[in-house]
Amino acid sequence: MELTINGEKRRVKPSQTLAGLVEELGLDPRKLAVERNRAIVPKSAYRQTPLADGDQLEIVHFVGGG
Amino acid sequence: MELTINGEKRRVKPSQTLAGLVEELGLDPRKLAVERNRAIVPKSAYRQTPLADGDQLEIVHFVGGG
Amino acid sequence: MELTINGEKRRVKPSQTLAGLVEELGLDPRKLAVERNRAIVPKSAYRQTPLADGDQLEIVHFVGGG
Amino acid sequence: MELTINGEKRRVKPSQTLAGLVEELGLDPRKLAVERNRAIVPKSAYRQTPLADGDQLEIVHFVGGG
Amino acid sequence: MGAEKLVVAGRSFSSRLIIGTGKYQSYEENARAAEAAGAEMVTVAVRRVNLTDRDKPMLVDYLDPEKFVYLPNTAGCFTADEAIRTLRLAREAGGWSLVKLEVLADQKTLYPEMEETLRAARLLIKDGFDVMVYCSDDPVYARKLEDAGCAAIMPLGSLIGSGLGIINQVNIRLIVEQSSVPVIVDAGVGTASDAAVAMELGCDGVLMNTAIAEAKDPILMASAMKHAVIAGRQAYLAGRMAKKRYADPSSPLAGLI
Amino acid sequence: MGAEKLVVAGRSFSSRLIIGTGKYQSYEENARAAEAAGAEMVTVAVRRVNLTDRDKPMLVDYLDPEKFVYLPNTAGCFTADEAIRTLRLAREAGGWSLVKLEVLADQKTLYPEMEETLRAARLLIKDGFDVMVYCSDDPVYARKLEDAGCAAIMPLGSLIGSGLGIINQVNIRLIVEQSSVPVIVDAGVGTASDAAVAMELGCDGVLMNTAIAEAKDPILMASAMKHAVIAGRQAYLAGRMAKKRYADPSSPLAGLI
Amino acid sequence: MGAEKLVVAGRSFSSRLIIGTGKYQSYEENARAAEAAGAEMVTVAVRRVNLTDRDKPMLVDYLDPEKFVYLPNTAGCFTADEAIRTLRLAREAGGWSLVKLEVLADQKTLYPEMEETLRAARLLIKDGFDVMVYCSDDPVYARKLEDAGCAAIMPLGSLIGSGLGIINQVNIRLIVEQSSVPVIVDAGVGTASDAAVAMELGCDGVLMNTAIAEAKDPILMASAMKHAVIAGRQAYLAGRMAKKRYADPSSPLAGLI
Amino acid sequence: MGAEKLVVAGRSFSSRLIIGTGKYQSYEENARAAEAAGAEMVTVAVRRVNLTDRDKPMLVDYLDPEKFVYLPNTAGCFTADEAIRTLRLAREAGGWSLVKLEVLADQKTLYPEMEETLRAARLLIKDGFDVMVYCSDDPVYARKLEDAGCAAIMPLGSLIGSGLGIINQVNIRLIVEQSSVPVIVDAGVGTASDAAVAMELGCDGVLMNTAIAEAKDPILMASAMKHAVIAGRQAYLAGRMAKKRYADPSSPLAGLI
Repeated sequence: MELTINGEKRRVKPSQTLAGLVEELGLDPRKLAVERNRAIVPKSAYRQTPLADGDQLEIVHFVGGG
Repeated sequence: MELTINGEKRRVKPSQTLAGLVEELGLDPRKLAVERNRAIVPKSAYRQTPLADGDQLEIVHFVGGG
Repeated sequence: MELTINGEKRRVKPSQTLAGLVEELGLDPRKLAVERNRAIVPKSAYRQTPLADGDQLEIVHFVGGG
Repeated sequence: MELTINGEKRRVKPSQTLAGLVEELGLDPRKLAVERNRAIVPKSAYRQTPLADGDQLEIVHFVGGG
Repeated sequence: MGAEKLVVAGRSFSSRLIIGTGKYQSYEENARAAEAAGAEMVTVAVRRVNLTDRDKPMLVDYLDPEKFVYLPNTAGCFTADEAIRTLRLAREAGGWSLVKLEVLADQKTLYPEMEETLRAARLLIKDGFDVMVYCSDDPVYARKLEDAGCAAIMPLGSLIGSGLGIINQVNIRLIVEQSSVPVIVDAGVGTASDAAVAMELGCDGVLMNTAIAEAKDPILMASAMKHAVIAGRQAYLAGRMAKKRYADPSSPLAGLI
Repeated sequence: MGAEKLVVAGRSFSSRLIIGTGKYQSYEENARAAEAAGAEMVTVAVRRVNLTDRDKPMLVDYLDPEKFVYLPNTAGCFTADEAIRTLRLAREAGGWSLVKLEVLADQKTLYPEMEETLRAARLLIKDGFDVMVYCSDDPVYARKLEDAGCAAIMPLGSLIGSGLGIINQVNIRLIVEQSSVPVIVDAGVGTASDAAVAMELGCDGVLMNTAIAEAKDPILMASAMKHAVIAGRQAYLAGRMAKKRYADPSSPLAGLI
Repeated sequence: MGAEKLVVAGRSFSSRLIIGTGKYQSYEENARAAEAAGAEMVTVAVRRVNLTDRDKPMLVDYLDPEKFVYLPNTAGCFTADEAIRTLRLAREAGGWSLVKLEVLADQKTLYPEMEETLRAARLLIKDGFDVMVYCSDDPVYARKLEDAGCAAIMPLGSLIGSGLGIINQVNIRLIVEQSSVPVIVDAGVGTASDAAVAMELGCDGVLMNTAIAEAKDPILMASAMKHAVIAGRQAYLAGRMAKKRYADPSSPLAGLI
Repeated sequence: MGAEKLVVAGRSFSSRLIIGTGKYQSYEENARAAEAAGAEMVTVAVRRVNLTDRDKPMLVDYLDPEKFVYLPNTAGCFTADEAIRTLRLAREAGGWSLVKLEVLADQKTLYPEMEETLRAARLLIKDGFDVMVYCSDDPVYARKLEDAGCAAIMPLGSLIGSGLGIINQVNIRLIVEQSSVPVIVDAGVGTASDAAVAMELGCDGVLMNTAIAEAKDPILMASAMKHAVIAGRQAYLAGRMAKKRYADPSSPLAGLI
């Protein structure tokens, strides 16, 4: 299916959860925050959060800043 | 009748207009602004503005200020 | 004869006075000051001041300055 | 005999050395400098420095200062 | 150079110095100061007529409203509503709509209450007033006030009556750079050089009261301020020399004996 | 107020602004600037006549010595002897004895060489000159120069041509407080407010060159400086208000509606 | 003296110096600077994970969140909504609710947009955040932010990244005098003495980024800032001497030979 | 960074802060302040022994000359001869030749008398003294003192005991740039940031007395000064950021949600 992640369209394995996607992207969930369709998904809920074609995801973390 | 003028109670001749009061007070209407019960009374209307017992009047003018 | 005027060697008509030189140079004496061999020559004395070969002259005037 | 010490006249035992005076005054020679009649007396010379009536002495040390 | 004028809400003024009318020994001294300052605009307050003592001197008898543009202010108002009520009375009393709005936050600092100031400005402008507005030196709020339609932006140089001069010259410069209506420093000027500094930053005018009224000789200080505002304006227009870290001789090096 | 005058070595001047005559585009611009500045005194340098090019414009043809008091300076002199020799020639050329002495230490700072300056001042005064002296802001040396008989003390505000303004206002104030001859700030003024500050400190005058000559519009800056000097002088005489830590309202608190 | 601590939202810190984590050559340099600064709190930005380049160094691998309190900021946000959205993500990513709010007006000045800032602060506080808020030096707005429940007031000394120091010391002083929550100067510090000045005014801390990151030697400057903040704090607590117009000898006059 | 040292006349010091020993409540407080300041050098005065009251506390019993380098000064001397006589006695009393020379002009300003100071410096150096010399901020005289062989140049920041800070930063910078012996600001520091400013200008050290002794808490202020001098020194060595007219963000613009 196709998702929009951080503003870019991206094809990913179909019918998977947010947890699966984070793993597929090789990200460390402890250091992230994820917004799905403008709603924040708590880390605890990644496993129970199915993704649907066309979902809008924002995956952010901390970077250096003043 | 009794009016409140600039915050002070004051007895004045009964049944008279604002024009009459201004004259009674010896004020020059050209240099004033008057509020009757919180509504500004245009100079042009002093003559046609009857006063009633208990009216609240503010009579102001310009003074030195920074 | 040869004089040094304002640091530059210069040949001028022989046996003449400072007055003559100033005239030869086309200068207005009223606006000048002249030093001959390190001694100031008063304007009044230009006529009676003979020049000798090898004399060192400084001829100055006022220019713009801060 | 009478000496002037630090600007004040003072009677002291006659015919003694500077070393004796310093001791009589109960001062610690290591912390002092002494001028006798405008000439500095080295610490080493206190013993051999006789005092004479009328001598002018300055006895100074270090105090707090900016 | 006398040509260029200060234009506020369509009226043009030759003088860029606006003076207050408070704190003087007398209206008579006040009038002489206004004369010496060459002022064409004076701020005035709106207060209750004194009914008990009818013989008190009247401002208008000393400063002719035909000769000086009266700029009614809202000094002493701490809410938008008080300010609006005051200026409506002022308009009725004077018959003109050019006013100076100030909504203050507290007695101790007399600092502008910017939220209320902006709210009041919007309402007054809708009501047809030409609003010259006393404000902080926050360039963002200055822009909002201009966008709201204010006729002049009047940031403080420092606290009212403090005489501490133009403290934040960076902000005043930012406001000048961004504004298309006149910027007039209001409050803070303590002496002539302060007024010159304000003008050198590119301000279009200066408003002051205490600096003149509390000088030992107010009339002479008024004249000093007139010259200072002209000096600062001309220096701004003339374009100052660059600053240098080291010296630079003014006399030619050539032709030394 | 126009009454009070600057008196130097027995001559009195209405203008307290002395300007230099260097660095201008032309003598013609220089003359217009002097006009706009309202200057009555101008500093001039003494240099060799150009014998090769006789048609070069002459200063005197633009700034009439009958109209402006020429103040010959010793810019470019780094020893007392050079300065004395230069001023003797100046006296012969001009016929007057009022001069501006400066003995400089080095090209980079043009800072006054105070030992040589004092030595030169003493010799010149013995020789009958009226010496206005460029000096550091060291109040002790200022006193020595006055004791030596100098006609005016001229401390620098900052380095010549730097435009950094009046840096050490404490020292200038000390010099003003102790001096009975005129104190004229010489060098450092960069814009109008700097000149006003100098005068507000109680100085009797200001001398400048670069601030006017290197402004984008020298004529307009000259006018700015004229006004600034008047403004600063009047502010000094008027006596400024006291500075306050907090605000102080200018409008009456009584009679608020 | 080591005893007294900075307490923000119930957490206490021995260090009063908060540093940013932007503009460094590398996170490694950044970490060494944080070490040298003795910082216990660092501001961090919230940005999209880079999905294409997975090997990019991660901030957390250099500045251990166990060791440094991460203070997520909203740099780059120009509306309350963006700022709130960003901080909610930050809270989810980090798991803590202490944040630094900044809502900016424009790219050129990065001046705080105070209306939006106040609006955002109220919403965030209702949502359970501990809000340290970047703001202008307007004392009235500072009071509103405190009344809204902000955990710390963080007025700018001058524009972000400008290095112009603490321009309006009067306003900072007013804010310090009126505040019962910590006042931390944020933005404007350019060198060590600026940080000392901020603390001498009575501020409870200083936040800086550019002054350290853009120094030629950031590690050494970080140490300089550590000492400057301690120096300024101790000087404030110690109570400085009074300023005097004239001299006052430090050595006794008695006992002179 | 702890490595680099202050070297004066061949002796090297880790601390760049020299403190006076006057004006303290007691020698005991003085000693604790010296401890807190981390000072290695203290100035002391030379005065007559008190013969009448023998039990008066002695400086040496509180500040051990083995631990602190005593720097005898000539405070109170108004001629070269008095200063030389005083320092010869000091050398005999202490046995060392490192001294601080000051020849003052008058009681009101305690400004250095530069002619006498230079004369005294030359005689003392010929007599084998290592002379650290209190002087004005005149860069020309500073050069003469260095050429005469002085071990350290000690220009005033402002008048002794005034606490007005470093007024003429341009001159101090010029002196630093030209000097090859240590430059130590002496007099004028009022609070910690003043000391930091002096060091940021590139000075090698700072000498102070009143700023510490007249603080409400001298011990804490002494510690503040220790940190301020380190801060200023490190900031100078680190190389400060450039000042900018506008803002410059510290957080990345890329990756914003």
